[in-house]
Amino acid sequence: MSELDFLFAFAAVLIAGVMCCGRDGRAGWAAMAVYGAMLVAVMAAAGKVAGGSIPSALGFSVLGHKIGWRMDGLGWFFSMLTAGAAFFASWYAAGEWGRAQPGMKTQHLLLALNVAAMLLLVNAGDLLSLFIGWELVSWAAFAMMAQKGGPAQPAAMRYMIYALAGAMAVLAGIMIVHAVTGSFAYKDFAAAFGAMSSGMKWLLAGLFAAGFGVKMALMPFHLWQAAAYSETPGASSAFLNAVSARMGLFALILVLVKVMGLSALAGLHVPLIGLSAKGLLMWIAAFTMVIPTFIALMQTDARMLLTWHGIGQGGYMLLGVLVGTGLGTAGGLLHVFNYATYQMALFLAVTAVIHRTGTSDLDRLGGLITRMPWTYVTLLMGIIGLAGLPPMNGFVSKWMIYRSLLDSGSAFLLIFAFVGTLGTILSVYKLIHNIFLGRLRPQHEGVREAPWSMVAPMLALGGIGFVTGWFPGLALNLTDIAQAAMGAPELPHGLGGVATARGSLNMIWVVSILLVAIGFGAIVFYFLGNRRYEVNQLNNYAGGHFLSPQVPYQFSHEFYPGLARVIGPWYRGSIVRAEQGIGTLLDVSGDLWRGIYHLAWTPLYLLAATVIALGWAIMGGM
Amino acid sequence: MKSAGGYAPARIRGHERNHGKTVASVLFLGGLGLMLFELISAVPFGSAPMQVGQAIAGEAFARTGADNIVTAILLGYRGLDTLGEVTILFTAAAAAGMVLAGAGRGEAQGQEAGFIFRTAAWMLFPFLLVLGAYIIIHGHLTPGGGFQGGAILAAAFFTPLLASPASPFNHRVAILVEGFAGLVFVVIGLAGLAKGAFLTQLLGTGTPGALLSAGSLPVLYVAIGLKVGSELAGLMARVFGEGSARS
Amino acid sequence: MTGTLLYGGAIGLVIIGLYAIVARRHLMRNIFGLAVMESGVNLLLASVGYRPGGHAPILVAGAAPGPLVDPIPQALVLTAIVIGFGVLALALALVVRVRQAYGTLDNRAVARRLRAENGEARS
Amino acid sequence: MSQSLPAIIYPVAIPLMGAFLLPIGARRMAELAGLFGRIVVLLSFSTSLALAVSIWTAGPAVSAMGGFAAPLGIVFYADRLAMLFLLALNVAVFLFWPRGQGAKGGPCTLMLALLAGGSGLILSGDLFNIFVFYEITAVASYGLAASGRTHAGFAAALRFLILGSVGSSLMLIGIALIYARTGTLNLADLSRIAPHALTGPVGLAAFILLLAGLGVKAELVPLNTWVPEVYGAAPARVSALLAGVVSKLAMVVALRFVVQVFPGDGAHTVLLVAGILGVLAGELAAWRAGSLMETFSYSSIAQLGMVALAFSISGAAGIAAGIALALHHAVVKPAFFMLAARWRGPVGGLAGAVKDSPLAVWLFVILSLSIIGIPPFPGFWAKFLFLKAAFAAPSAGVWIAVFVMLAGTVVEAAYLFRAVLVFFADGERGGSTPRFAFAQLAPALGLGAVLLAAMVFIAPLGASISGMADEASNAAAMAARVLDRGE
Amino acid sequence: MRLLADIVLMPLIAFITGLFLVLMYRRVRAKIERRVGPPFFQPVYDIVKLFAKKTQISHGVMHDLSIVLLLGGYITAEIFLPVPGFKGLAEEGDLLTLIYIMMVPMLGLALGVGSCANPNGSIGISRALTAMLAYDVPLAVAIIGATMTYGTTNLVEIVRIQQEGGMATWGIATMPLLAIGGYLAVHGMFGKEPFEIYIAPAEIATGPMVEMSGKYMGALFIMQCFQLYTIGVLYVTLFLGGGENWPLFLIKVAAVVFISVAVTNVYGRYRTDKVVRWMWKWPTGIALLGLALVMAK
Repeated sequence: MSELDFLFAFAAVLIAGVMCCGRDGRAGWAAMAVYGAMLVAVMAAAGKVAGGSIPSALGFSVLGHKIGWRMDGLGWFFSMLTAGAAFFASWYAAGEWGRAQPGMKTQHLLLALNVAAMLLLVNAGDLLSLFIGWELVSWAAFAMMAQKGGPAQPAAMRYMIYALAGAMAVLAGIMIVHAVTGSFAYKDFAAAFGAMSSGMKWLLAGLFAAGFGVKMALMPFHLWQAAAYSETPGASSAFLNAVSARMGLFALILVLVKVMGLSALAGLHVPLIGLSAKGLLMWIAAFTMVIPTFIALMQTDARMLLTWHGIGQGGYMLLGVLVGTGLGTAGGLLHVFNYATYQMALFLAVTAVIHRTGTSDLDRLGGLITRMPWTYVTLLMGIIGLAGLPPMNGFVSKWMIYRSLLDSGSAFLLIFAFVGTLGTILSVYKLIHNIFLGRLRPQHEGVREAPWSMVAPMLALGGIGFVTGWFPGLALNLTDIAQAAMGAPELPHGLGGVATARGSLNMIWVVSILLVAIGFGAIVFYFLGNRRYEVNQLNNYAGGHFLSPQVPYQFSHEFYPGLARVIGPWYRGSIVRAEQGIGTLLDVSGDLWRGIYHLAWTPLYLLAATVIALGWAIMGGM
Repeated sequence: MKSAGGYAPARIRGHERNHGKTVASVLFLGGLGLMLFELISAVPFGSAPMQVGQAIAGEAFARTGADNIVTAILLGYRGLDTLGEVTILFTAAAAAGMVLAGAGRGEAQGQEAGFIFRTAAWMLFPFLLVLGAYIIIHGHLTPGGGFQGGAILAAAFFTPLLASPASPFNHRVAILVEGFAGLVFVVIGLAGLAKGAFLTQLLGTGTPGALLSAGSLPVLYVAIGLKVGSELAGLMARVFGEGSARS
Repeated sequence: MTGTLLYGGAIGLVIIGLYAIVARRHLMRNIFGLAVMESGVNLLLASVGYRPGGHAPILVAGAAPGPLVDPIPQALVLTAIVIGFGVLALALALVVRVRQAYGTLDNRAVARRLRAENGEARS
Repeated sequence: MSQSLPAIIYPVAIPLMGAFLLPIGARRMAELAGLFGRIVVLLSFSTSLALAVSIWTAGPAVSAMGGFAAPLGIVFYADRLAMLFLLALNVAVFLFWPRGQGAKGGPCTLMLALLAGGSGLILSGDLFNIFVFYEITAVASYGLAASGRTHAGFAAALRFLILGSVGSSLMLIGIALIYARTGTLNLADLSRIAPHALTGPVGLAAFILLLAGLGVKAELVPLNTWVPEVYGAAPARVSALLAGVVSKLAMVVALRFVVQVFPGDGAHTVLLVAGILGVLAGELAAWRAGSLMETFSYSSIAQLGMVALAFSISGAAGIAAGIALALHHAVVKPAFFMLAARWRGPVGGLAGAVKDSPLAVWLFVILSLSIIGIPPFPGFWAKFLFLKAAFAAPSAGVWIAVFVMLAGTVVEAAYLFRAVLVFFADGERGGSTPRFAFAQLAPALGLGAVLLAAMVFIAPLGASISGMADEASNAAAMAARVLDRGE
Repeated sequence: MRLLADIVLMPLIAFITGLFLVLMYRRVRAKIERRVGPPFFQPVYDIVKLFAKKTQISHGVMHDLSIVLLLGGYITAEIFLPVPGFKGLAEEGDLLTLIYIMMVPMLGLALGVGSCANPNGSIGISRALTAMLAYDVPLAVAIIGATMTYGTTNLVEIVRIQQEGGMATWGIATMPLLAIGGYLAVHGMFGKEPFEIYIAPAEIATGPMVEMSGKYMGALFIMQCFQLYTIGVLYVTLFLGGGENWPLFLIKVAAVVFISVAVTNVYGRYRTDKVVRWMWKWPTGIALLGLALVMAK
């Protein structure tokens, strides 16, 4: 019974436990404890998995193919992420928020199912078990998204269609590999990939990239994620946002980077433009970084804004991994970890706001800083991480990705990355301003701070973000294991950060100096000059204009009017129209075929078909 | 639209016929005809390789003792086809019976046929019976057999019905005969199992040309004749809608 | 010559029967077409077994009067005829019921009524 | 190694005798008809089981009817594939025996006739004999289609009959062509003569005509316009039986023709095109279907299109995939039909069905997951076999077939889960959707249990299917078994 | 020990130089408007007056924290900015870190103004952030171009590379187009006239500064000193060969600020979207051209 089996056992016990007695209050805390235990088990397995991999007893052979599960470094890293995210989600759900929810038992059950499915996916031993895990994850996520009913259902349906189309592409890819190599093992695929014809390589790379890209919401397939993830109930959607989309990245890394190898991908050249397959994928990642971020800028719902950013951040991770150098891969993987921490904190904070005010519409919130200070602090730490500014961990991974892009000389990709970060800064400020800053709405006068059972996990996540920001070495040790398993070059790093010849980063110094400087600033501010005199939030000077406490005006709608006028025309939604085009095509051809079955007299068609077939046969059509 | 003639076809608005469809069907049919003709004439008329046919023609008499080789094939070599065929008739009759059950009186009772036909019907009855029986019994010697004889028997029972629709037609007896005849056929077949395979010929081959030659074949043909006769009569009576009330 | 006549005739019958089924809207004409078509097919099947100068496959007291025609197609035709008859009888029964149910024998109207009754919502 | 097994006729003879006796008995004790019928079916099932066991152990069985050796007389040839579908037919007929007001004499007789016809169809080794048994099945299914005794039932049955008869006549022309070219009707004999007699356009045309006849029952594209009407109008049990098993029998017979008589790739291309059109037509029409019953009618067209695709791949792998797909569909589709029988009317009206009949809804979900092909379920392994077979011999047509199949699966998942989401929608007026009496749900639950059992025993099931496929794909061995019996 | 001295002295020097730059800015502006201009110590007097005000109105904890974050941010930035004689922590954090540290005070100010709950302030910040997006794009292109040519992002290393060959190896010499594009972006960063939309007294009552009074306003004045100094020194470090010795270094920084100030007084004020369009057309175009040249080599 290896650690992996313990993990699977925990997941199974959890599902059974929630199934039978998920109804009473303590189920939430019990679930949290189990997830905690899972996290500890995964951490304990770190030593063993660093070198080789942990085989699992789970495995069966069917139709002559042996299917097994094995945990290697990469799988370990993503299992750790899943367990961690589930731990915080269940901690959050166990508290008052859970009790206030209608169908809490189903949420716990679906969370447990999702975790189990993800563990099966990330610890897959061969291509077939990878596909099995992949399908289970898609369907568990579908169930989780559709559970709330109402607007969630069309969003979930749209997700399911995308996910299944992706899964079918993956299945086709796997079967082609099987046809060529005769087995599903990764090493056979890796060995045979080199010898394949470039056409076959393109096909396989295309199928796997598209199939896994759908789950990661890469550019052309990104339309489903925002609505689907924001319609899921609070804690589960935090979990989905933090980890579920990264399963796509895991699979991409596993197949494209670890098995096929980046050098092989770089070898494949697009005939017309001088771009290689790797370059093409990097540009897709670049566009996925920028365009969803600027769509997020224009959102008016807090959850939609955050989910659109989730898509954008996915682009960073993929870009980092695809650079291929030790620094880039470490940057990409670290960004996965960092993203999980701050995105989850943000989503839990927004859920707390929804829990208290009942809405997440940015045009109807404002000034909550006076009512919900701790949620404000969490959101602040979250947006600093999301924007990638120094004190938080988001900055470290972004810096590493920029550094690796600079080293590999891809300047234009770096420009896209910069523009993406700038867009993020603008939209996260809009988020925190429209919710917490500005004037408090009259109806939110009575709003109280979120209960401690909700604030505690949020602050803990924020704390993790800060600590790994201050000492990135802690997180880099985790990514080293994944990097080793991925076959990417080793990254020498200290506790503070990375020291390379062409520019180094030591976060210990940066953050310490920042804190010292802020301390110095505080001294200057608080001790020089007279005592401060606090004024009511609504007592403002407006230069004799319309402003008065009776007429509260919160500037939140259309927050960046100038920018909107410039980039407004770019939002033509061409991809949305393409999607609708496919939809109508399906409906029209469906009606056409159904029409045939509604004809009054059908023997004519039988006759026609037979005559055509006979004609073809007689014309010697062997 | 009710016309006195009972089942006169309702007027179909024929005028707005769909010309496009007619042209299409004519074209396709022409194509089909040409192609079929060309296909079938790939084997010039009369020169088809009579591989199995020649072999059977050679040994049929020796093995079955029946003069009429077609009967030998029908009941001997391809006995199962005949069983299948009888089953189809039976199934069709059962299905028609089910479909028409409870159809009620439906249209008006068919009115009496002309006087000449009414009297002739009753006179014809015995002759038809004899002719039918003859054809069934000599199935293995002369052309004809269970099916042809059965049809004549059915006609024998059906003509009086045509003559005077009111006259009763006893469906219960028809179904009884039908069931038992079918059963006889299958039982003989199963009895053949003892001698090797299903439907093996029993009772030897008998003296060539004599009435009692060709072993169990004539028995089978009598069973078929009775079955076909009762089925057809019952079927036509039911379709004619006369005695359906009592079935 | 007789070959083309026979084959041509058989296929002609099939074509006529098919025309009645395909191009006409009156159900009774369709069923007649069916009957004609089946007779055409049977004729085709029977004429396949023709041998020039062949006698009917009836032996006289065990001796064949001369070269025999291929007996198998004749057996097959006999079966096919009875099958055709059975199907036709069922068709007639169904026509009677359809006539009573829908009051018309126009297959287009029947089809429309049928779809309506099947409750296929025109989505 | 093969055995001569005269008893192979019992699966046909027993139901036949039952059919002949039933009307006699039915006149007096109407309700006894149902019971008597079930006993006959049980008897037939047990004999078939015994025969199957002996065939599994001692190899395929050959039995010349009337003692006349192969090329002259009619031969029954039963290998494991035939026995599998025979058992499936028996189980289905028993499971979907007419109940309630439909259980009077008529439908039961037809059911027994259908059983006899189906058994003969799958076991027979003679071309014309297959035609005769096919006609029995056809007439029985016309009658059963009308057994609902509704106006729509009669009209649908009539249109079905006309279409079927046109198909049968074309098939007969095909048989005439084959007989004209080869002079024999025995499949084994044909498989020996075919390579030099039937390879030309005439052979291919003959196959097309045969396929036109079989296609009507096997729901191939241009020939299946009767499907939505008949399945909508016939009683649900009949639709379940027809869609579930009888259509598969026609497909298996088509497979026999392809394997034994027309091994050239012309026939495979025809099946491939029919399959692709079938999947396209089925999935797209189902996407726009109104009621559940209509959706499943089109879905069964699509599934049979997939089976045709599988059979169009020459070699044992294709056949194994085809068998797996057909078997899986035979288990899942009837259950769907039983569910659709209660949930009539547009899907929208079934909101909140999960509150009224949770068991039925969860069964629906499991069946949908399996038919889409989600890994743990057997549906996935069927598709897996198909993809393995397809990619083993990739040609342009096969690529299109794979694409169409995968795209079809996505569309299928879309419309099935569109319905599931409606079921789970929190319909405010609970209690408005029809509830399930246990008797109505029993067959569906039974099939669900079979599905789950198959999920658990997938390994042995997979091995036996591939064994079956190897045996069924070897035409030369079949011919040797039948012809060189040395009697 | 050496590091402790750097940490204390570098911000101090930055503040003092910043005061001179502000003084120079106001003097030049006065001269152009043909008036005498403020006395030498006027900036110091302003700050002392503001800190000495009796009523220091605050709009909540975040308002205070933002000022603290502001000062802390700039002090940290100074420490990472190498000047002749003082290396500070430039080795520990490179150019990219510096750029992001410069964004911390901007975010701090935005949060502070936001918490003042004054719509004018919010509109001001919205315009300020839009302007930041506008000028940061060409700036990013320039910086990327520069790091591409130098091959390193370590500022001390960059200064050493530029000083190797005297004037010929200065950034402006090796990459003229990038230097010009960069300067136009830097001009936007100063937040003066053509790009001063977010202060626009007429429309939004001096935007972010509307609620700032007393020592809050004083802190903003200090920020302005730091801002002028940091941006000037950054540009000098990247493109003008950094400081060989103090007098030359001060002259270069003064020159950078002087040109910008001179240009400022001539223009009116661009609307926000005009700022974005202008910034993304001319400076970005020039910088991209320069980058293309750099990449070509």
